Amino acid sequence: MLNEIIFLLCASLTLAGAVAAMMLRNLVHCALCAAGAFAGLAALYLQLDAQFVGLAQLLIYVGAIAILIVFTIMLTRGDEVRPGASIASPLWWVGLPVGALVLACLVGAIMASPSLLRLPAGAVHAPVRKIGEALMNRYVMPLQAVGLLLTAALLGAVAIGLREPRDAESKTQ
Amino acid sequence: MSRLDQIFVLTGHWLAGWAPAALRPLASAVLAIACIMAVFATCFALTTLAERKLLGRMQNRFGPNRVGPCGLFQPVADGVKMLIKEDIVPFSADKTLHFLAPIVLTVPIWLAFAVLPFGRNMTAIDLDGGILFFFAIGSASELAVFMAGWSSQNKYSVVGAMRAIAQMISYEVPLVLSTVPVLMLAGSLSLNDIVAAQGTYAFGWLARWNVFTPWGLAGLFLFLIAATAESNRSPFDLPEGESEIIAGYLTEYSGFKYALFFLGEYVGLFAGAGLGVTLFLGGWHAPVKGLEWAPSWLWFGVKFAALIFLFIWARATLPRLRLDQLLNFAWRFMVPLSLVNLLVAAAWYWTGAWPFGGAAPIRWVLCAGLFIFPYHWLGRALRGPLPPPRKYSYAE
Amino acid sequence: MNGAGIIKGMIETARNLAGSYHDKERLTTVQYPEETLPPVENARTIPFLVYDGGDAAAGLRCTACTICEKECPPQCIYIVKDMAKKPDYLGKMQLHPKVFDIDIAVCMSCGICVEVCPFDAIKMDQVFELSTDDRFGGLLWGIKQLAKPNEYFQKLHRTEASEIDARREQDRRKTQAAAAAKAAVPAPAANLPPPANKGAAA
Amino acid sequence: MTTPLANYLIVAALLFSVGLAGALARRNAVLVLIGLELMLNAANLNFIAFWRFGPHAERLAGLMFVIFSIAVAAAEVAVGLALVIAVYRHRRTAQLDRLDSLKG
Repeated sequence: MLNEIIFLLCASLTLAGAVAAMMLRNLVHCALCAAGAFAGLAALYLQLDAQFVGLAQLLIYVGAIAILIVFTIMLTRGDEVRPGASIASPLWWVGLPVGALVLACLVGAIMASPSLLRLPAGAVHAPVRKIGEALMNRYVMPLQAVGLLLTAALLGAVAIGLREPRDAESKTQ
Repeated sequence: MSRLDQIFVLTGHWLAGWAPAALRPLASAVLAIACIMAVFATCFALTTLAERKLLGRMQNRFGPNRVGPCGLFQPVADGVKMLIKEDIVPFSADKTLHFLAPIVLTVPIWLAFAVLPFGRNMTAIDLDGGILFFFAIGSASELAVFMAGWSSQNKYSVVGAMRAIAQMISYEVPLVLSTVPVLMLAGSLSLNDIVAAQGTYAFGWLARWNVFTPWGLAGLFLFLIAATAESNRSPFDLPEGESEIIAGYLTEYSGFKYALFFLGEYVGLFAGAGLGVTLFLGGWHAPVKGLEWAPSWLWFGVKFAALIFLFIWARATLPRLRLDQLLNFAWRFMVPLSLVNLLVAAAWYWTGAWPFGGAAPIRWVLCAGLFIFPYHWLGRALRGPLPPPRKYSYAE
Repeated sequence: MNGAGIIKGMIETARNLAGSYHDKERLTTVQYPEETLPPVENARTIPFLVYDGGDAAAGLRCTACTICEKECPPQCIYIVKDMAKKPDYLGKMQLHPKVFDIDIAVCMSCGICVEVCPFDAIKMDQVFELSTDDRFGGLLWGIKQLAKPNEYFQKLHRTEASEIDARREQDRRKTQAAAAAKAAVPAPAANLPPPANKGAAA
Repeated sequence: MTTPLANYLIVAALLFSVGLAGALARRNAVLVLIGLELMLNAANLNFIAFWRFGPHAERLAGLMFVIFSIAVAAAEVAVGLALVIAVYRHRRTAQLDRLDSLKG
């Protein structure tokens, strides 16, 4: 009972945040609502006994990605949507049906499989130590790859975001 | 000894025992929450007073000494003043966010206390990933600061918020990195395990606190500097630099909301100090063997107070940094040094297995040297070449 | 070594912290209501009226000449003359004020009244705790509040008061000597009577 | 634990469709990125739910996938937002429908 209430709360926070993030006019509001959706997802993970992942989600999504998005929004101001102008892309009428179609397919598939209505077997314990050991043994190659990817992404982001030299800038303008 | 040591735990059990069996976990949770909030709110009140008195004395003035004996009721007077002030919301402000920001800032910071071990068996929730929880919860404050600054629709607020976020993100890296050696050597993310790992004695009398190792000492200072910056305190208080940007993201806040921000700042500082005590200063363990008779929570309190004193002392002494100095310091000094500290911790770990006796001092010196050289050269590089002698054109 | 300056600074503040508790010299703050700084001789706030002797009504030096009233830039002085004359310190019959009011809310402490007074009757006071809850009556001072004895003047502006007292004593002696010479032309000058304001002359 | 697996899957499906519809329908590049993030998160929720309800929870496969997915998402956002800023610097806009030229 309590569990279901918590699930409903987290799920509604997540979905409301996601819908608001995609619908609101003000970009900063969108970013903050997305942060709310990420936090709700973290709560869902925690409710599913995935403590490490839930906390990592909170740390990375709310603490880093949301901030990054907010920073980008602040840095790309100046082309605010004029009041009255559309916030949707010209092809929005394609996007919505596609979304609805995907939703229908997924929900149909979920509803069609009765085995998915089952309850979990028992308590699951995923201590940090076990996760660490798994990362260092079985998943060590993916871990290295992710490390490489993050380094590359860091360098790439810096290289892209770096202000170009003066002459190059004047040439492009 | 154990009776006094466990007095809060036993009292808590006894009080929760009055509740019906079904509600007992809830009752003990509420008790723990009430205790933590009461203790740290009192601590907040006393710290504001102690800070002002100490700042005064360190600058050769009296601090507040008018309200009550020795100014002891000054926090009450301040609180009453804050509460009865008019709560002004700017006309063009984003009302919802303006209202939400102090709440979003304050609530997670209180949550961070849930995982700190305040004494033997005195952890509210012994989370498996306690320190991860601590940092995850703490990361919400950056968004809150942004909300406060942006919703005020005031350029000083936005500038202050942007400064604060840049600073908090930059210093979060060394903050987390400086704790990693501790986690590595304790082999756990749980704060209880980390405290337990510091509970034995070296040479039969000296506690094995992390601060007594080279990487622990360096880590403590890196951690304290990063925590100071993280909680926007002097000398890193330039998000609120009055002389440049009024009060930063607090400009448009008054009354109770301002008090909440103020509270959040101090409680964040307490959480940082508590974590510092837990990670580096042995948590609630006594420093030497003969002193275990004192209750564990008292040891925690003493170390906690010492760290708070250190923060106040630094605030009284050091002038505010410039923004570029601040960020250079974070990225060109703190981050490399905390990475070096990881290496030092690894070296310490490997030299721990040295076979010959009397290796401890050699090991210490070796690891300290491993840290000191990068420290020296990074500091040199940060300082850059000396500026040329100043030329006076008009003052001959 | 990096950070040496920080440690030096920290030691300095720690010394201040310890020093401020045993070395009172370090604390420059004067805790005002309990302790006050000794008044500076040249300090001035609002004017007061000087009187000689023990009785304010009899010894008031003011002769209601109204020069100060006319000169006062913010015009905060209000004088009504009392036509009944009485002798001044030289025995000369002079007018004296029936009403002498100063609106101390308006007074701007310029001291022009003091400069223009030919009788040394109005001088600058050093009181400053003048706040009151009655902003009309409480800030309009009459003779009762304004009149202060010469001893008080002596205490405030020692140098100036002594000069003035010496001059007045000299004047008085001169007048008395002249009067005595006139009155007792046949008889030689007798012993002078003791000066009226002995304390002031000291 | 009384909530059945299907509930989590439906939440994830809703989240995915919201993200997809948003990514397709909004003009602003940052919001498209947010939509992508929501879709990734929906997939993560599925992984966690299947891990939790699956028969071999002790093998941690679902958890591991989510951990790597979060790391990859962080990298993606960093590069994506840097791209948005770079584009904005050239074209003074982050509205995707106005970025219709191949020339820089």
